[in-house]
Amino acid sequence: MFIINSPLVEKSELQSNIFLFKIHCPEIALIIKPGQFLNIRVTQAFFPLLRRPFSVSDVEGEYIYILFSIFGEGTQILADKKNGETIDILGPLGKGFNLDDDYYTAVIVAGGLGAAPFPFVTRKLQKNKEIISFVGSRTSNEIITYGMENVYTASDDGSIGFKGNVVELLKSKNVELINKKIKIFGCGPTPMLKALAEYCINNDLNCEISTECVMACGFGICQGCPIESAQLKDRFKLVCKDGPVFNVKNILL
Amino acid sequence: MFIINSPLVEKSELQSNIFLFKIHCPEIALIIKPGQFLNIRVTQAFFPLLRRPFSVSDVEGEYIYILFSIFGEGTQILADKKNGETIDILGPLGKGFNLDDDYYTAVIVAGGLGAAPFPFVTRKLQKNKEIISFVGSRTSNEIITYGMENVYTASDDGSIGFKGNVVELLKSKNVELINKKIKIFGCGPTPMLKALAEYCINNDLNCEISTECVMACGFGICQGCPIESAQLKDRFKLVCKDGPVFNVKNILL
Amino acid sequence: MNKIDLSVNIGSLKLRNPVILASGTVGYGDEISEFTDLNTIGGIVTKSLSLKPRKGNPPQRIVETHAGMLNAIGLANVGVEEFVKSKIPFLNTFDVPLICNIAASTIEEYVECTKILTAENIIDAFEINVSCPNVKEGGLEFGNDVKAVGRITEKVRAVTDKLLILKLSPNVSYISHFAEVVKKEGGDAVSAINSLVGTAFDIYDFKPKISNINGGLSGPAIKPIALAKVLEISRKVDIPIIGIGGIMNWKDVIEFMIVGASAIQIGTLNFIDPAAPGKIVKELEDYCIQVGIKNLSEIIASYLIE
Amino acid sequence: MNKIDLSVNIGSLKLRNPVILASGTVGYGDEISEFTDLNTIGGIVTKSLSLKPRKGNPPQRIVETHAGMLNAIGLANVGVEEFVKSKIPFLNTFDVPLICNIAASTIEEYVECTKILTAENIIDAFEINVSCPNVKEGGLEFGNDVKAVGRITEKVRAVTDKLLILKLSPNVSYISHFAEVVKKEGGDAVSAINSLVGTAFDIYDFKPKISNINGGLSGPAIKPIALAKVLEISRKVDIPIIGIGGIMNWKDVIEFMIVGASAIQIGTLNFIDPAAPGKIVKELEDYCIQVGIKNLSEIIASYLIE
Ligand SMILES: Cc1cc2nc3c(=O)[nH]c(=O)nc-3n(C[C@H](O)[C@H](O)[C@H](O)COP(=O)(O)OP(=O)(O)OC[C@H]3O[C@@H](n4cnc5c(N)ncnc54)[C@H](O)[C@@H]3O)c2cc1C
Ligand SMILES: Cc1cc2nc3c(=O)[nH]c(=O)nc-3n(C[C@H](O)[C@H](O)[C@H](O)COP(=O)(O)OP(=O)(O)OC[C@H]3O[C@@H](n4cnc5c(N)ncnc54)[C@H](O)[C@@H]3O)c2cc1C
Ligand SMILES: Cc1cc2nc3c(=O)[nH]c(=O)nc-3n(C[C@H](O)[C@H](O)[C@H](O)COP(=O)(O)O)c2cc1C
Ligand SMILES: Cc1cc2nc3c(=O)[nH]c(=O)nc-3n(C[C@H](O)[C@H](O)[C@H](O)COP(=O)(O)O)c2cc1C
Ligand code: FES
Ligand code: FES
Repeated sequence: MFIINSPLVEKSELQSNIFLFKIHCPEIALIIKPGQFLNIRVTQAFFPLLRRPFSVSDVEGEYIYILFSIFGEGTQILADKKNGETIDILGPLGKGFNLDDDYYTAVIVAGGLGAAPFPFVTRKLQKNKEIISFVGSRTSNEIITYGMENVYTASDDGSIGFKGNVVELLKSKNVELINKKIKIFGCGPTPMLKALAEYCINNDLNCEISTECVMACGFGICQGCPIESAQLKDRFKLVCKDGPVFNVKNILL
Repeated sequence: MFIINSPLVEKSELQSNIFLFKIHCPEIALIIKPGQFLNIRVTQAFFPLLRRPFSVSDVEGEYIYILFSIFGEGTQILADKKNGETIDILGPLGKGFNLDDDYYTAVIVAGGLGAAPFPFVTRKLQKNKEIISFVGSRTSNEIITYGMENVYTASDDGSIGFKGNVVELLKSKNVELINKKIKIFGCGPTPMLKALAEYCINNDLNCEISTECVMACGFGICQGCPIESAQLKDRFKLVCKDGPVFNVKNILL
Repeated sequence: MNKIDLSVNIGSLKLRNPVILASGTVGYGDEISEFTDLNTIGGIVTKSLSLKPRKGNPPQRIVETHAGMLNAIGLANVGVEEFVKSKIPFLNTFDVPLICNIAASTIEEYVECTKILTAENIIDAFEINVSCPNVKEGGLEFGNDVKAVGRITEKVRAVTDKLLILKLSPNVSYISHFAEVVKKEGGDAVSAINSLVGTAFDIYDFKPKISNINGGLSGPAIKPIALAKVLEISRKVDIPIIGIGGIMNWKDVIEFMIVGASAIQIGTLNFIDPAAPGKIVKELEDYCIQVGIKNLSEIIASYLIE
Repeated sequence: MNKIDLSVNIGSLKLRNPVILASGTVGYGDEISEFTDLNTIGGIVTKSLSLKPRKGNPPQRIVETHAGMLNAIGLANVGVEEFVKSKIPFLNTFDVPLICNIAASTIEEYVECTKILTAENIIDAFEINVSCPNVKEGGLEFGNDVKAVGRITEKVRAVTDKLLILKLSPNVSYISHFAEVVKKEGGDAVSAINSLVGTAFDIYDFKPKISNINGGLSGPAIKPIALAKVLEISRKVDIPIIGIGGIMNWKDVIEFMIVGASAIQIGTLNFIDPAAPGKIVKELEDYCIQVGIKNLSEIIASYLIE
């Protein structure tokens, strides 16, 4: 874990309200794994007070990327940063995706901003695995396919791709997947993750999801981010330390 | 009184840590008088919470000027504004200098940032009065003579002009002033104003000073800015409403 | 567009909307009326009055803190007589419920002030300030003592038929005990909260930053505390509550109403944006449209707690 | 350069400097030790322990507020037994005063925990938490009741010779009454303050943002309140005080010491900058040089009040 002030070297707005930041941060770039995250202090004043967690979206040499949208005050301040300004990063944090499992086809399931960690996942898997990506959102202009491969889309309003949510899209492709040795990697809003987890457990599919929780510290000292364990009834797991990525069999959403 | 978002049209750093902002604000420019002030909200977030008071430094047509230095968080945020950004101004506030009195020579006495209101005073008096300006500071590079006329300087360390404070400088020029019909206009840190007031009262000199006080509202609703009245023992005057400019005979510092 | 009804009741007093200006943060209405049309807001509470004029504390009276401010004005005010003579005529030019706030050093003084002012028709309600943190006599001596608050309520109740509101101190463990006694002694409503006791010191001269040493903390910093106090009263005592503490926008107003406030007061915000109260009234209407309610009063104490 | 002495005493316990890490904000020291060298700070207070492990409250446990945060962790902890087995060995690798914080639901449980832990040589002091706002039993039931605090002090005192610190609730009118009783019953010091009761609600679903409804407010928002509480104790009771509440930098540390704190604890700041405690220690030295004092302890209770 490091706390580093790293320069923003390239800021781009991928699409309306979707920002991609390229940050020069060799210390973290060299060791961070897909699915891990960073806790960013958007201002040195104490307003807002707490850091904001962001998945590492991609890594290229000494550079790390984050992908985010303006949601509230913290992300607004972040989006206002200019090239050359430094970003106060605490990371790498948490446990990422286990990409090394025994499978041939990686199935990515991303809802909305849940697309954020998958460019890095895709980059890592590209050479060794087949990748199928399912990406969903409310409407067409919110679909994020940046850095992904072999993409099928879904939108709630049907303005692009499959009409419905991304888990329904996944289910509709069941026949195509049934004979493959797959592992599913999911990220998105909690209701989507719930539906995905249920589907995977019922169908005995190997699936890891990246969960979200309001955090104070991001590295295990505040106990602020509990998530119910499927096995242990007498204690919670911590999203920031034991996760954010969990096998769906190990947690209760 | 107005609350207006007005664009910063020209930002300059007059000298190290002395900023001059030219703001397009016709509503206030047309009515504000020398010695009146503005209460500026440096951010729409509530950090810092309160507005910050600044003297109107000058007025040119539809433009108003403020002159300030970075002191704490509020002035730091203000100094970081860029041309084109708007500034949230509440004003004009308070009672300014009475320039219309019966005198021939205006004697300006400014300590440090107390120089701020005098470019506007000078502009207004230029045509009708003789002006002599005494300007003091700790050291040479903190002397502000911007927009002033006929300037004598003093510095605590003697690095420029008279060695000593500006009130001592004024006293040293007593012989030159003694036969003139003068009115003194003072602004600066409270210890300097105290010395000035004492000197003027003892020598029966007509003198108005612009005082400072921590303010919450700046327009009379919080009662946060009391100053002892020389006449009324049972109540305070308010710096923001009854001042910030007072005749030295009317207050006790 | 459907007509939205923003009106709320505090006991027998009907307000056109829940947005009231808080005592000590709008003087007697003069200056703020240049920014917010008093005819559009729910009510105004005037600066705490004492029987005789009070000079208040010497400077420095104000310190800014993180997301808050400390004040130790010390109840500087013109006194009851001058208020009637010079302030009431101005307030009379507006169509706005007038709540007169009274602060005193003795129970007798509370009674005396109320007696005199109750004769003024324009006054709709009294808000009895038993919780000023910045005075040596009265203030928290009363506000933190449940028996004293009971006695003050009883004695003041005896001399006025107008709506009687007690403004409670947050510097107590269980504010609902105080609301309980107010109800029992015939008070009509409570205001919660006044500012919290706080201080700040200069690290180079070792002196308090405000002359009174302690001041009252107000502003967004205290909002979570104020909300918890209002909720506590709402869950324990059946009495109308006026919510106060760190309200900075319409969302905060809604949050206070959800936890139990029938109306709210805006304090510190007036210093930063004296036009805000008027804007907030409009935004409350937008909220009602957005969530599909016709009467804003429906959300009072609408909290869902398992 | 002159050698500056940053050491301070809390009763019989000598700390190399006044910067202590607060309970519940550093777990058992593992993670924070990656950022702040525990061998350089004044002390560490471990997460509140109860006799048996506690699961704590379900999510959501955290809400950010203006310049503050609410938490309702609900004293999730590993329990005394596991602490001794797996946490003490790690802490033993550092040269840092270890203050063990205990929270319980009954007086007997406080006594039992203390009894077990007092056998551990590495523990230098106990901090008895009678002020957790986030649990149904114990917590503020005790912390807001001066008799209960007295009884707990007395009973725990009877079973340990180690330094005994009571961590006081700020949710009371006069915190000095509590410090008084701690002193009377043989307590060695008090910590002030724990977090303040607060809440936050969602304005669209009408539910509390944290599952426990109320949470504890911490962070810079509460600093003025904490300072006033420390000052109150310092002026009224002759007992060492550990100041806590919203400390964000070295200036805040000095301010707390000026109003009477012999040492201080850093809480919420650890979440934002876990390297800060180490930096602050260095900056305290700079302050001493700047103002020309050799022993930082000179500034304890150096407030100048007329
Ligand atoms: C492990 C993890 C990875 C994330 N990765 C990304 C990412 O790659 N891209 C992206 O756009 N967003 C991501 N998020 C969500 C992101 O952290 C929030 O959008 C952000 O914190 C919002 O801050 P704000 O100040 O704009 O919003 P506000 O609403 O003002 O924030 C208020 C508080 O709520 C918290 N909060 C708000 N939304 C969320 C959320 N969804 N999850 C957790 N806490 C939240 C904030 O951290 C803050 O404490 C991630 C969240 C987590 C937990
Ligand atoms: C009537 C009036 C006119 C002024 N005109 C000018 C001017 O033209 N140019 C200029 O540079 N400065 C001027 N000042 C001082 C200026 O307001 C302060 O420098 C500024 O408020 C500092 O804010 P900050 O956030 O940078 O400092 P901080 O120290 O962070 O401010 C903390 C608090 O203290 C208050 N404060 C700090 N210094 C002063 C001060 N000297 N007077 C009053 N309140 C203070 C702030 O307003 C704020 O509430 C004037 C002050 C007054 C009262
Ligand atoms: C400068 C100032 C003066 C105040 N004066 C009074 C007063 O005279 N009487 C009173 O009952 N409350 C007074 N208050 C308290 C406010 O009415 C209000 O209860 C408190 O500020 C909390 O609300 P806020 O956070 O919205 O400001 C004062 C508050 C401030 C900031
Ligand atoms: C997330 C969190 C957990 C806490 N847990 C405990 C605890 O277990 N025991 C305790 O005595 N205090 C606990 N506290 C209170 C802190 O020790 C401290 O008293 C309080 O946060 C005020 O200090 P701060 O403003 O510096 O955070 C906790 C505070 C926070 C924010
Ligand atoms: S966010 Fe602090 S422990 Fe997980
Ligand atoms: S600053 Fe509010 S009355 Fe003067």
